Amino acid sequence: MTTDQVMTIQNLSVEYPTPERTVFAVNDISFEIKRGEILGLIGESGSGKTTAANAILRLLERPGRVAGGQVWLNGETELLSLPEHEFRQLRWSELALVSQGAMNSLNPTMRVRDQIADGIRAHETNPAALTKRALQARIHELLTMVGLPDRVYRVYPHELSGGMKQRVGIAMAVALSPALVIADEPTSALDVITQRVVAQTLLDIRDRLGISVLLIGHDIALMAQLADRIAVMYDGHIVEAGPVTEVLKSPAHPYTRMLMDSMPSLLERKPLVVVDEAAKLEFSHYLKPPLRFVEVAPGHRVAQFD
Amino acid sequence: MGGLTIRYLMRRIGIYLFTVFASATLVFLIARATPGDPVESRWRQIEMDQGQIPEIEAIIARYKTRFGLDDPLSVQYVKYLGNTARFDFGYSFSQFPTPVWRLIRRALPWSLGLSVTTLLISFFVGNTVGAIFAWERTPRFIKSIIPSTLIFTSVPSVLAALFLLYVFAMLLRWFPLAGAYSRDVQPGWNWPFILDVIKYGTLPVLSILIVNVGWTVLGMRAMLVTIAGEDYVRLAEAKGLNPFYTLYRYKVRNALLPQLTGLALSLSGLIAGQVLVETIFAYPGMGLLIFQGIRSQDYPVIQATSYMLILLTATSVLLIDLLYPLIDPRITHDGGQA
Amino acid sequence: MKNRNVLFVMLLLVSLGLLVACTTEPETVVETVIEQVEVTRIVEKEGETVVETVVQEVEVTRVVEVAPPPEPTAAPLPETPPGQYQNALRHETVFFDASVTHGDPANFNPWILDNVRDVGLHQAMIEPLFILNYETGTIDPYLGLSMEPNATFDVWTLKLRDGVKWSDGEAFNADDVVFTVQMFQAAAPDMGADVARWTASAEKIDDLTVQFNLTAPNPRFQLDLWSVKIWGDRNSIVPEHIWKDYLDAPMEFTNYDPDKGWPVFTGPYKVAAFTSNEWVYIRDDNWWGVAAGFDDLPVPKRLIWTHYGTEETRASAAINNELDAMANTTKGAFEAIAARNPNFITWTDGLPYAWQDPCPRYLLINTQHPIWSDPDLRKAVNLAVNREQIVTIAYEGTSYPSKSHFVQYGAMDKYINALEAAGLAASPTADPEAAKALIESKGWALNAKGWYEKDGQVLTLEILTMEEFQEIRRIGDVVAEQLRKVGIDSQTRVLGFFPLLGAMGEDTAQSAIWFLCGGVNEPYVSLNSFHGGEGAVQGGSERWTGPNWEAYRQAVDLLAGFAPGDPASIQPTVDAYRYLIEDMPNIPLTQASQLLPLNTTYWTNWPTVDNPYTYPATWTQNAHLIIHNLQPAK
Amino acid sequence: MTAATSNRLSSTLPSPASGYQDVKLSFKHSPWYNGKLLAGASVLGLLVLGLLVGHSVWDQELAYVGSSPLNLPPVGLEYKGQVGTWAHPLGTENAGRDMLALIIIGAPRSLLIGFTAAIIGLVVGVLLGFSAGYLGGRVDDVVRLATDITMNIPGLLVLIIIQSALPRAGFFTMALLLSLFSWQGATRVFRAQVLSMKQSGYVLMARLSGSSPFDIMFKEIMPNLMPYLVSNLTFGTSYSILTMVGMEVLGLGAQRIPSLGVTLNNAISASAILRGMWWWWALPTAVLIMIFMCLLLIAVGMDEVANPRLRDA
Repeated sequence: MTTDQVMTIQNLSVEYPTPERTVFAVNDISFEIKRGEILGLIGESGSGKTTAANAILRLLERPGRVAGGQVWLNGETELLSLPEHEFRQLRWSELALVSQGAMNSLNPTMRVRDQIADGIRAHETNPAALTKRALQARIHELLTMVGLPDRVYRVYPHELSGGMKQRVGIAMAVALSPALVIADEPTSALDVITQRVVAQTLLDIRDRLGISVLLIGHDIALMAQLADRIAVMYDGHIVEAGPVTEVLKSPAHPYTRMLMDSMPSLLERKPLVVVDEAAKLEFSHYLKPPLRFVEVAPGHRVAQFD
Repeated sequence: MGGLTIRYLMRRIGIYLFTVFASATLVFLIARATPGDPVESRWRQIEMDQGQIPEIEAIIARYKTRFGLDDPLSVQYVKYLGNTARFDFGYSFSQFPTPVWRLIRRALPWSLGLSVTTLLISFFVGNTVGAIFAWERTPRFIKSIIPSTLIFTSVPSVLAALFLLYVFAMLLRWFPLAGAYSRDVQPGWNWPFILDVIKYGTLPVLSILIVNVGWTVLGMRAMLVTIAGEDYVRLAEAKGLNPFYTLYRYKVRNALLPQLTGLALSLSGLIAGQVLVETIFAYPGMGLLIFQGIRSQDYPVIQATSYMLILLTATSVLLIDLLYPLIDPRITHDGGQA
Repeated sequence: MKNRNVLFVMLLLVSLGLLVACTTEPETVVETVIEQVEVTRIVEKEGETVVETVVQEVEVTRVVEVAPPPEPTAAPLPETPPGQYQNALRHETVFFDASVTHGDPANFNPWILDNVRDVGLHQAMIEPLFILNYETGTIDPYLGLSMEPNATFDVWTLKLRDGVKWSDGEAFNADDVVFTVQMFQAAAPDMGADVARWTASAEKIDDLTVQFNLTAPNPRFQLDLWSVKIWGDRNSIVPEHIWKDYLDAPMEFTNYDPDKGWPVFTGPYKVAAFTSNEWVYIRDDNWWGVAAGFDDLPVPKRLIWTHYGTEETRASAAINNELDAMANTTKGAFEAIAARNPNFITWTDGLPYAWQDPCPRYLLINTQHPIWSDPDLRKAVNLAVNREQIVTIAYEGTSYPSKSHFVQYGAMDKYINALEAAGLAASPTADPEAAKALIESKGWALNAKGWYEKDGQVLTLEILTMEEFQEIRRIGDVVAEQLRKVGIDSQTRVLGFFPLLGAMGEDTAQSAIWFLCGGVNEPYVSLNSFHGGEGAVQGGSERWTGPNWEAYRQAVDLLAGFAPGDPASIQPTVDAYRYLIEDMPNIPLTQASQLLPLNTTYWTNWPTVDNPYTYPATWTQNAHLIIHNLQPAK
Repeated sequence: MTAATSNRLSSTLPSPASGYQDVKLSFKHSPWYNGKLLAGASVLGLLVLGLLVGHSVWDQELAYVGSSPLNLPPVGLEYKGQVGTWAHPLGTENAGRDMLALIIIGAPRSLLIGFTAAIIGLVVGVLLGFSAGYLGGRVDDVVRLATDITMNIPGLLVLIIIQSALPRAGFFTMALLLSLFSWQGATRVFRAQVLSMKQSGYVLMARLSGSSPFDIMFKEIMPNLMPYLVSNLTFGTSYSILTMVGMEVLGLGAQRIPSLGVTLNNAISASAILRGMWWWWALPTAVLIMIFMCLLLIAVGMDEVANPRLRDA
């Protein structure tokens, strides 16, 4: 059964147990990603965005673990309870990742072509696609798709600039036309010009292949440019979610407003931080799950805060 | 390949030559820094075995002239540099009239055999165990066994050697007590001889290996743990690759590079450090030659053996520097980064 | 990683070690045997009381140590036929302990003094002219029959044995002797420096007689130059027909060419194989001695000198019967060997086990040192030293306290007895109170830390010892502790032999444990070592001077004129020794132990104190006698 | 879910804005609470404590020649007719030295010398390695030359020669001597690490933002090299102790002050194994192994502290 929703996340919680108490990095969040949609997940660093992505990808590092919730792929497969080997089949073919660190996401001792190829080799079932020639053609095609020159095929990662590396990352992620690509801060550590190029590449790919993207980041401008919908995360909770224009134009939750106020200018390169700790505390005690959401506009929901 | 230019090559070789020259000079000076007169002491020592030697003063004077020890230090130094550059090390003081190169030619193959075997085994075994140790998928019960083996790292190799000797050569009589091969075989490239050499070499190799392999294990583990935090390893996991393939191609492959450097650099240290093991097994290697040379202030032997070790180390370093960009694409010849 | 595992395995390892260590005790079995016992009893027979000895059979229960698997004792032992001695069987082979390795073993030139002579070359191949007997002091003939001086000791006539042949069949005769002397005269001081110095000319009288005309009178010409005194004969005769081609540069001649049958000597063995730590010699059945009626062929068909590294390795080889004659061994190791392989014997049946080698140990003191220039302080040290304790601790009882600087062989007895009679001999025990009184009489007083101090200066004595010789290190340790007991702040400092010599040459040096390879059958050589002049090769670091030294010099020079062992030299010896005791520049300590385990599994008739046909050292040239005397076991 | 829910409630309350990071943690929950580290450190601590207590309680004069009966086995055991007594609980060796006194004096000395040597070597190595790797150019050339040249010279040669040239090698001299041979390895390793780390993203970021080299070294690079630093220190200690023991077993460096190596040298040259006097060689060996094991545990534990990923690895 195919649904309109590529991925549905229900009541996902991630906990970090310590002997004394348990810390929840992701706290009972729910959202869904529609087919062909780019969903932006925005928040300060430490708000749990990346942890959520890791939970979905089952890449949580110990001692972190999923405390509860479900992740449905295409409305038919529950990812979190899937046996390891079955989940491994779904990795990359259905669920790919564009990694956060632009500089470090490629293995320095492998040529670009081999790093693209090994993902294909691990999941491609059609033997005809695995011949040397077919692979070569496919990789060239992928590189062209993300706007990289042919020579990239042969080189080692250190011979590429940051933007080129990130485009290799995108090419790698879409190699098997997955249902969903999780792009974890794909443009951090890149300069503004390169950011635009990478962002544009993501858009192109989405348009061309119809792949859904979960875009994680703290750059509101970039979100505005790319995302169809956004969800705002704060302290492990999603406090507001809705169509990007709607949320940005009329933010309903006070935290979202603070976030937008503290947005750095386009040319400044610094992480998104809300400095007003006192203001943050003011609504913190409303963040007791289960949160109650109010729909302020069609598709625009906000957590109750007073 | 990483921008290997003629200019870089020339510069690197220049550094190499300077290193060798400076080290050789230091060795020359250090050898002469000890109190005592090698010729006089040597003959006094002979007297200890053989009773008083008549006319010993004349003999000592004659030998000093023969060995050029009457010359001023500067003259000796210049001669030494010239001769060493031509690999002419002269005669051994303590085993006159044997040319030093003959001593080295006899000892070096045994030492190299011992060290290279040890290093290779320790490299493969150590890195494999280290990788198993660090891999998150290794079953717990295996992991709980591995650290126990590291105890052996803590045993001084002398004691390891004595223990092995005692258990395997004396009590069990599985291996011979001493020497490099038995008197029943004909040295050469024939199977009986080769098997014999392996049999005689087993205990010496083991006693060095026991101590050596633990360090490799720990080094590998530390490297792998660092690498496991890299983004590309996380990405490899996300790709759903075969875990073995990820371990090998993404982690071990990158962790091996520093290990490889260590391997090449430890060779000469290992050769020089085998004195004790060679003494215990009466193995005719370089360690013993060096030690006896130092003991008897045999300048030509000290200089020649040191020079060989210097060449070995310096050449390893040179080769690593030249070849490193081939194995680690991150490093380039022009100063470290692309 | 589980800590419990670590601890567990650690315990395991240690207990494994303990287990192995504990299993080293020999197995013992209680057995009951019928033994024949001689019983002496007093009986009354026919009214008379008679002492009668009868043999009775008694049942005896005893605890027997079980030896490692006994060697097969198949009735007739197989024999290796001539020509194949290279592969001689175990019971036809003698294994000796080689103390050295050599990086270039393919050199059989006997003149290179640090060459591989004592790994078989001079025990099996080079036969000496004469051998000194340590017990009687006589010089026994070997290749030479006699060597007689004239009345003034400046002309010596050598008679050679008839029928001696080189191993290639050429006759050994006066020509070879004359050639050898001439070669020495040309090549000195590289070789034969003493021959060149003392011999004006050597003339062939006939084929078997050589007359030596000396440059100066020398009563020790035969002993020092042509006999095995200590270690080997210094001036071996070489075959003229081979060496004449190398007269120009005899040092460069390696004397090795298997195709030509080189090296050529007169001995009953030939080189068969060698590596840098093993030398193999096989018997030459055409040895001259049989035809000349000198002696039978020695029984061993093959002699092997092998170098095993450490004592543990040597001992292991011995226990496994891979060694027949061992070099010096510690008492503990010997006891461990004997416990596992009861066939091992030593020079004496019980303690001290060891034969004493000719180099007694003594404490040498720098007489020019600001503190120790006072003879009374040196005498205090002498009083503080307990020689018996040194023997007990440093030697574990395998040596004897020295009575004098001399080695305590039979040939030296008369001299040592005379010293004892004159009250000059050293005491075996210490007298700490007398030592303290002597120190205090010189104005030293004990400080708070218990050390003697004078004018703010503490009485220290640093004893230099040799890193290579465990034995000397141990002596130093014991002496230092003994001196500390009387209030002298004494420490040992361990140095390698070469740096040690350098350090002893420095003015700040205080003392060292040293050794004196001096006279074996006469005191002159030993006393001459402290003479300060020529021949003072081993002493000298005492820097002894002063009126007593002057007197001593003259007395020793007088001794030089006596023939070795001449009874008339006893009184002059006592006279000279008195000056030495007066100033005490050095203090005799102990004899030097050589504990040499010998294996009777395959070979018997080794020299022992009850069968002293020679001394048991197998690295010295007198080993010819041992090899000729060995008999197969059973 | 109720239990979990109540947990959540309390967890988010104290300091929601900055997540769970600055919650005051008791020692038990600090990263330093690491089994291996604690085990290693506490056993080592106990060992050192025991040795220190021994220092004040046990008569140290017993560590010298002739102070005790010869060849006495540990208490309660029998060896060649002698029964061990409480006067010498660990037995004596063949020159009448008391084993307990030997260990009490020898072990802390070995440990301290090794540690001092390792610290000196590490500090020099890190400084030079950082400078060479980070600054490059001339500095790099000079450091590399110095490293290569000194690394080329056989260490044993220098040790033996310096040792025989110095009258009495005291504690610090000995440590300094040993450190002569431990800094080169550290320098090389750190240089290589700094070189490859220099390009990683966060260092580049820091450079772009104009941080000073010093800041980058100690704030950006150093923390990431913690595992190397710690393993280097503990291994350096082990290595220095091993070198020293090796030298002493060869017969070098023997002084009146006993050390484990000298005791082992005596045991080996008197064939202690063969004699069956296991306490003579096994006790110093066991103490050495214990020291090395503790250092190893500390090293591994520290790795885990510095790198939480390791904890379950």
